[in-house]
Amino acid sequence: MPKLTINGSEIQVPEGRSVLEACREHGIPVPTLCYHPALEPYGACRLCMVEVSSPPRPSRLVASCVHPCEEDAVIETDSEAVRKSRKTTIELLLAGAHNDPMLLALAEEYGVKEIRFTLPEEDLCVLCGLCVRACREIVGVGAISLINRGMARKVSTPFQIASSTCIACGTCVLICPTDAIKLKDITHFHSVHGADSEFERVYCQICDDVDLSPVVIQDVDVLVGAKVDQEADLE
Amino acid sequence: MQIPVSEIHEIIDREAGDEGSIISALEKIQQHYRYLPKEALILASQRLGVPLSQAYAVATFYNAFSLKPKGKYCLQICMGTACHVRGSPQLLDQMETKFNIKAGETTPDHLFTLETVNCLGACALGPIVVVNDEYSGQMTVQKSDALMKRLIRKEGLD
Amino acid sequence: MGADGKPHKNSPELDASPRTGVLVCECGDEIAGVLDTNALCAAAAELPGVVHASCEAYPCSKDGLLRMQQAIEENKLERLLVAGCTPRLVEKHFREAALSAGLNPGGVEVVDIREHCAYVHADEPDAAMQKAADLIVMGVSRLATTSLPFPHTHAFVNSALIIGSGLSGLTVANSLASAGHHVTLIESAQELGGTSQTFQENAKDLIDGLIGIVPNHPGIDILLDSRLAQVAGPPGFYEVSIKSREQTKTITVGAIVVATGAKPLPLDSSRHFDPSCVVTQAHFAHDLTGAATAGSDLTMQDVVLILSSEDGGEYCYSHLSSLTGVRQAIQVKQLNPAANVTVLFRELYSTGDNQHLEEKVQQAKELGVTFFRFRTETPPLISEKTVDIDDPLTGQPVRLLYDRVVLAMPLVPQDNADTLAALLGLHQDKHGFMIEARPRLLPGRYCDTGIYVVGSAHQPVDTTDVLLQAYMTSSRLQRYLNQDSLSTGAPVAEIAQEACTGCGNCVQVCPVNAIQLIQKDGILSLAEVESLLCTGCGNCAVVCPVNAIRIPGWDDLAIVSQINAAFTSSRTKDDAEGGVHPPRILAFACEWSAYASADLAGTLRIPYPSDVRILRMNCSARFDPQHILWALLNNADGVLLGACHPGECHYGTGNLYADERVKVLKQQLADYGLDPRRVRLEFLAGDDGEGFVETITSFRDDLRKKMVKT
Amino acid sequence: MVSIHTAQELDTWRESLTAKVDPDLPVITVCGGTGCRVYGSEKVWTAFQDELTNQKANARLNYDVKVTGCHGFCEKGPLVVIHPQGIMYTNVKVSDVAEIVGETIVNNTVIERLLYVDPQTNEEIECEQDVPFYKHQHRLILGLNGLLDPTRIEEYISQGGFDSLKKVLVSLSPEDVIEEMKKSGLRGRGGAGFPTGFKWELCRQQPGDVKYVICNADEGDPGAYMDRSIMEGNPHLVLEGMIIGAYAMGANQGYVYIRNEYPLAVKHLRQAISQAEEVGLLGKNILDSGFDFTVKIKLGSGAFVCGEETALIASIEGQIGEPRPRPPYPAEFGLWGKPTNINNVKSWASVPIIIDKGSDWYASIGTETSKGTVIFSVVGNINNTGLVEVPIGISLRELIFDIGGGIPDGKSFKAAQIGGPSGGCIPAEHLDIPIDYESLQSLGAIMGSGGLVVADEDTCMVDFAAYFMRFTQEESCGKCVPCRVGTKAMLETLERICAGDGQPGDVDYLIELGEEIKRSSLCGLGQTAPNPVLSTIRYFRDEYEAHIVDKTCPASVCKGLITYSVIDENCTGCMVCLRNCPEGAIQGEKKEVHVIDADLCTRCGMCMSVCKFDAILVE
Repeated sequence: MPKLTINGSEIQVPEGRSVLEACREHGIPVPTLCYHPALEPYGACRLCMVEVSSPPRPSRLVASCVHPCEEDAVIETDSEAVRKSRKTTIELLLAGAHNDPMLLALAEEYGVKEIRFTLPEEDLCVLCGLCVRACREIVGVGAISLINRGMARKVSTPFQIASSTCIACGTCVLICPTDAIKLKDITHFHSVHGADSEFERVYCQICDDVDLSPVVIQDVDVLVGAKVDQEADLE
Repeated sequence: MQIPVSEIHEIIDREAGDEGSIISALEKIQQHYRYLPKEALILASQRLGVPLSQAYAVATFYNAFSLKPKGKYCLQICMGTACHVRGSPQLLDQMETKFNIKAGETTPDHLFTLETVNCLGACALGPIVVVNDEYSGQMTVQKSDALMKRLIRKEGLD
Repeated sequence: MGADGKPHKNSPELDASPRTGVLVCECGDEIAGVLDTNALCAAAAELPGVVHASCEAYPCSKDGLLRMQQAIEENKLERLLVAGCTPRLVEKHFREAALSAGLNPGGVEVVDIREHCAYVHADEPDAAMQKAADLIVMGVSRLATTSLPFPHTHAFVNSALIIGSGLSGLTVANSLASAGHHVTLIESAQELGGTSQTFQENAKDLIDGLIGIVPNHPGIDILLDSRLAQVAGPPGFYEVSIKSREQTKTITVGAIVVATGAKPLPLDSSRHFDPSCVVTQAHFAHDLTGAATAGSDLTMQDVVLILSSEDGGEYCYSHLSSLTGVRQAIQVKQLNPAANVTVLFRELYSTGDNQHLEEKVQQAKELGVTFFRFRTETPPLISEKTVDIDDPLTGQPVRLLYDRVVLAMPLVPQDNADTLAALLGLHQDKHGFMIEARPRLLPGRYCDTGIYVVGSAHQPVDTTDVLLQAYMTSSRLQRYLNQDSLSTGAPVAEIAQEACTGCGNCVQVCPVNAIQLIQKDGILSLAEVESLLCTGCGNCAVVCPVNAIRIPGWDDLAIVSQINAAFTSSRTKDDAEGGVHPPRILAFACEWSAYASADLAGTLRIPYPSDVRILRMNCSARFDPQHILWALLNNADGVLLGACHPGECHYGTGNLYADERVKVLKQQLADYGLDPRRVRLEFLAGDDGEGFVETITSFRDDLRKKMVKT
Repeated sequence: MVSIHTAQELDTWRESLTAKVDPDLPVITVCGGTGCRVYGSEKVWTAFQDELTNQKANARLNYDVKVTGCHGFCEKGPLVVIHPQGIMYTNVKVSDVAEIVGETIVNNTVIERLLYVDPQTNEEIECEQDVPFYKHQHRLILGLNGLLDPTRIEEYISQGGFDSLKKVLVSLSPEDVIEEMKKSGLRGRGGAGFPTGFKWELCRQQPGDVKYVICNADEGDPGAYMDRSIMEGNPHLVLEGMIIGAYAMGANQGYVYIRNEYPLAVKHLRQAISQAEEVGLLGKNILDSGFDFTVKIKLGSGAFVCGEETALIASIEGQIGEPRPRPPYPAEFGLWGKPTNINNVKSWASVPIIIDKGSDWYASIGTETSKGTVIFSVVGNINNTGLVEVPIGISLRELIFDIGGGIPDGKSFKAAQIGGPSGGCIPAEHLDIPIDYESLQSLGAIMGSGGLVVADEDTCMVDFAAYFMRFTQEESCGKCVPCRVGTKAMLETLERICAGDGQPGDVDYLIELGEEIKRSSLCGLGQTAPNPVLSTIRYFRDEYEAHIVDKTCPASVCKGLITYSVIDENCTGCMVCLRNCPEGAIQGEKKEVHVIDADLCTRCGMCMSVCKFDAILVE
């Protein structure tokens, strides 16, 4: 059970906790984009940076979602250096997703006044990889991946065409922090088997009624009667 | 081009069984066809039990892989520091103008592919141009012009 | 599941109120900022059966999971309800954690009080609290009344049956046998080879090569002149009867590969052309090969190839026709450069890589083949000596002389495709080609049926694609056949045989042919479910006239108890205020569409009326008119049914069944004096958060109008 | 080939191999490094072979010819060195072969016109070791490169190869080896400079039976090629180092991750591995010590980021080369989740030398904190391009002027970029600093993997920084935000400055952004990417200001800020420029002075490079 100091107060956490988990469990706010408790941490958005000083090493910034709690570490989650780093990162995130409400709120909080660099086209996707990891780790399908590299990186199905592995479960849509994925994108890209099979009415062999269990008819009598009785009682 | 599927299988068979072999398998396929045919990528992922999405991510991540067929002649211009300071950007400009394509593209007649590489490690000879694995060192605008003319004449296109 | 691998409890009847734990997630401030989680927790502790209730900042964190496991062990919990965010993200996570603490994962339920309450009703905290409290009551009641699904496993044999000995069948057979699996190959004709060799480029050589190997392979049995007569048994253990000439043979196989290919449609016999002058591509291919091998010149001078049928594409014209036609044009020119060759086409169509076709067209043009496009409205008119078309480019009529017209050759399914599809439970597309049945369930839930369709039986394809598909199928098959056993985690329908009357309704509506009627004691025909095939959609349970079918997790009792609990707290309040209340809506929501869109509305934080209670269902097929009626008569002013858009149902056609049932139910409601407008079925897409809100709002407004009127 | 099972057998074999070598037999070595091959050294070698066959057939003469690894002096290739005298001929052509055999081998006379001429003294230098380029070097790792045929394990063994391995397996415990490495003070030569001995100890201490060692030969820095030369010229040295390291750490499987772009190095390494396996120096129970070790080759597929160790591991595992955060370090959780040690080619190659000569001897080379030698590939605007191995702590001036021969065309030195795209530049005023880890860091540069690019007065430092930024930006894997978007933002700002659209405040923005990218990025690539920009700003801020405020490029490089014009008096009206101008921006008649239309001109520089009369002026 390592003991460490976060923002001046000493806390003890079980073995194997990340700094972010420790913060969350102790109610210390740390912004993140690419973290989800149900997924393996990824360390990509760099919003959750915190300042760690474990003497004798000089203090440095680490991504709290992937940094383990070390014995005697001294952590600041809101120091000057941390705020500066987050401010820059938010500004960079806004370069593409300049209208995302969540990012705009963060920008407000960290005092980002001016976005000095913008990408030519608006792109809500901040490549946090949550959808890709959720598809692989939660859904177990792995229908999408991060393709290309660097600036060209994007989330896509193989060959950027219809995927036969996608089950259109929508998990990626739900988990996306910036609402960059629409289920339309996915359903457009997947094919449901049997989609064009014709539906035929099936008739009950006993009562000849359309596909409806015969007891319902009797039940309606009973139930309606009961309801009427109930209402009568109320009156 | 019709891709002989059984041939791809042979290539994969040689690579299968080794952990992480999807990259090796793709390298072999790339070597053989000089690009990664879609079929090969699908088959490789199926055969090696790697999700297609991962195989596709790998194929688009690494520079060595190309999903489009390459031209008959692949012209690589070294963009390493030594070559850069000795004028390789000019050579690239010149070739882009000549073939009317950008780096990484192939001419519509599938004859020439233009590529840049990061460093070929022959810095004393910069700038370097490689045509289908044949190195030409200390290139100048004139020499590269002659080189391109030679290739074009060879194809009877002049 | 317990440590011994057996479920703790599988039937609710064993214990009226199982030991239940409730965890209320605060999600940092996300939930606790709007809802009084402590109050929710206290209220939950009062519910019957609840022996443990606590709040947790992040149950999904490592610490939270640890405490969850502790709670399960310390309190010997048999059920666990987590009130938190959307189950679609975290349920799997919690179930895994519960499993390692010894709890059957089916006994873990998540109700969403974040997306469905805290995010959307932040403006009306009281209503949000009521809704959250109700959702918890619903969850607890459901857990108390549901039976738990558990995984079914089955042993199987690792041999395969391949139907059809064309290129695809032979390739798969060879590849499987080489990998050490026993293969039975059946062919309805008298010899191996199939039909594609007559018209496909390269196919003959490839097939000849395989015919040299396959019959001699010790791992392959070949049955000629044979047809599939009957298929019984579960996946992985199919008992297959094969009718060979007069004899019937029964074998057991683990997998079945349908490689029956397609056949060229014969020319319409009602037309009276000279059959020696107007021929099909297959026929013409034969002529050409003959001419080529004989080394003779072609005598034909004027050849017209028509690449599309006159009747406007009734049949599936694969790129095969285009490719074959253009190839034949080239062949004619090569054999007789002086011939006038004309190709008439509506579309030059090719799947996938168009380049190959383009190259061929280019080559044909260089050889002097003329190409004319025609419009669908003005198809080529074939008369005795001439073909007339309107050239759409010039608008001028063109008259072509011919001594041979070659007609495109639509490929259609083999004659026995329908029978085969019925036997194997395969879906067919509108042309009759077979589609592999693969219900789209949550991964890990369904069982691979071991039935594969490959090659032109699927859709007409050319040699390369056939080979590609064949190898892919064989890779998939090898992985399938190399398993030790098959298992499915899907909730599987259970039929109480003592109640079953053998009416067969369930058999008819089952989308995956998982139910069959069996003779029992020589008197009754009883329905039996093949657990490996069942996807748990619930269609059978709805149509069972005697309520003999139960879907664990979605039992009648569980659904009814949720309906009963749906407005518990608001009713208490309304009663206190004299019974006046805004319209209450109970929504049955398919978890793929409506439930997802409600989640999304939450994520987007779009407020909507708070008097909605959402009941998560696996598929709209399980929307039971009785349940709807029950809800209407008890406490709901309106019932909203949310299903997937047609064509997008994860279980095939559950949504269409639901639609039909609701139509009928509405008629009946009118008959009994209930306003049918109180029930509304909407097709919703999972991404349509706005759509969900719109639907709910307009439904609420409608109900309000109606209520004011009455 | 023999098969060796014990240490004894290795000695016996070596003796028999050495006995076969006639010390008086003349040996002609032809450099077979990639550089010399491009110059045509293969043809030269064939010519020597033919000549030898010819001579032998006439029973006139006997001598030996072999192709060796890179000699390092790539500027003057193809190089031919004749042993035992050590006479070095430069720029040898096929037509010189007969003369060399006739004069030097038969008559023992030196052909003066083929000798290297010192540009400073105009003196002809006969012997390889007397050439200033070599004289000031301390060639430990590269020492054998010019002497042996890398495709034959016998040559390596006869030169004492695998003796260190024998020593380790026979007389040292794994702990002893680690102790020896710690004492030697060797620091990782891949760039970060972590003490190798401690890294090994960390890996050794990890629990578990399965461990891996990896040789990082994914030399991605543009302008650096020493790893390539070692792999090409002496692959056995690297293998020996790996076997020793694996023994010390308890690993039984090794991987060499090598760039696909280095086909010759891959070929030689493959041969070396199969020869070592055949002989028994790789495989089961090596030299009867009970220690098993095998090595596999993994080809890199062209991603610079794979030089980062976690990305490299991901790539070997068959995934995209995306770095992951550390901790856990590869020593704890590496390849397939097992403890893994990754060292650079040069580090592995140093190991047998340390074991052979002793840690005390090794530690006597270099400075207080940085021990041993370091290899630089000295490229750019410098007379003697090539590979240079020097003791750590040598001054930059010595490296550039004494070894490198100074700047060509009488131009002046402006800056040296050390450490490639991750490093920084060092201006003329710091020419006398010692090159070691700490001094470089204090100047904002790093040792890096050893690329050293020399820039002369004609280099625009803004353009130079933009070049490196463009490189890292293109090579960013895109995983983390600061590196993916931040480098793009920096690059766009630099490009704007170069195009003449710089605004006041741009430099401060670059500094601010650069510092944050360094602090916030996930892996080494992002953490060092701003270095070239920050260090050029530090020393050449006035050049940035000139671009932004005065809208001029002092070095006349940046296209947006320069104009091309014709110097009337030099123009002969030859029309060459006119014909070559891709934009048709030049007008003029034959034998008349041409004019460049500034509106049409795209400043591609074509006219400048084709003009034979220096008639194009850039301002």
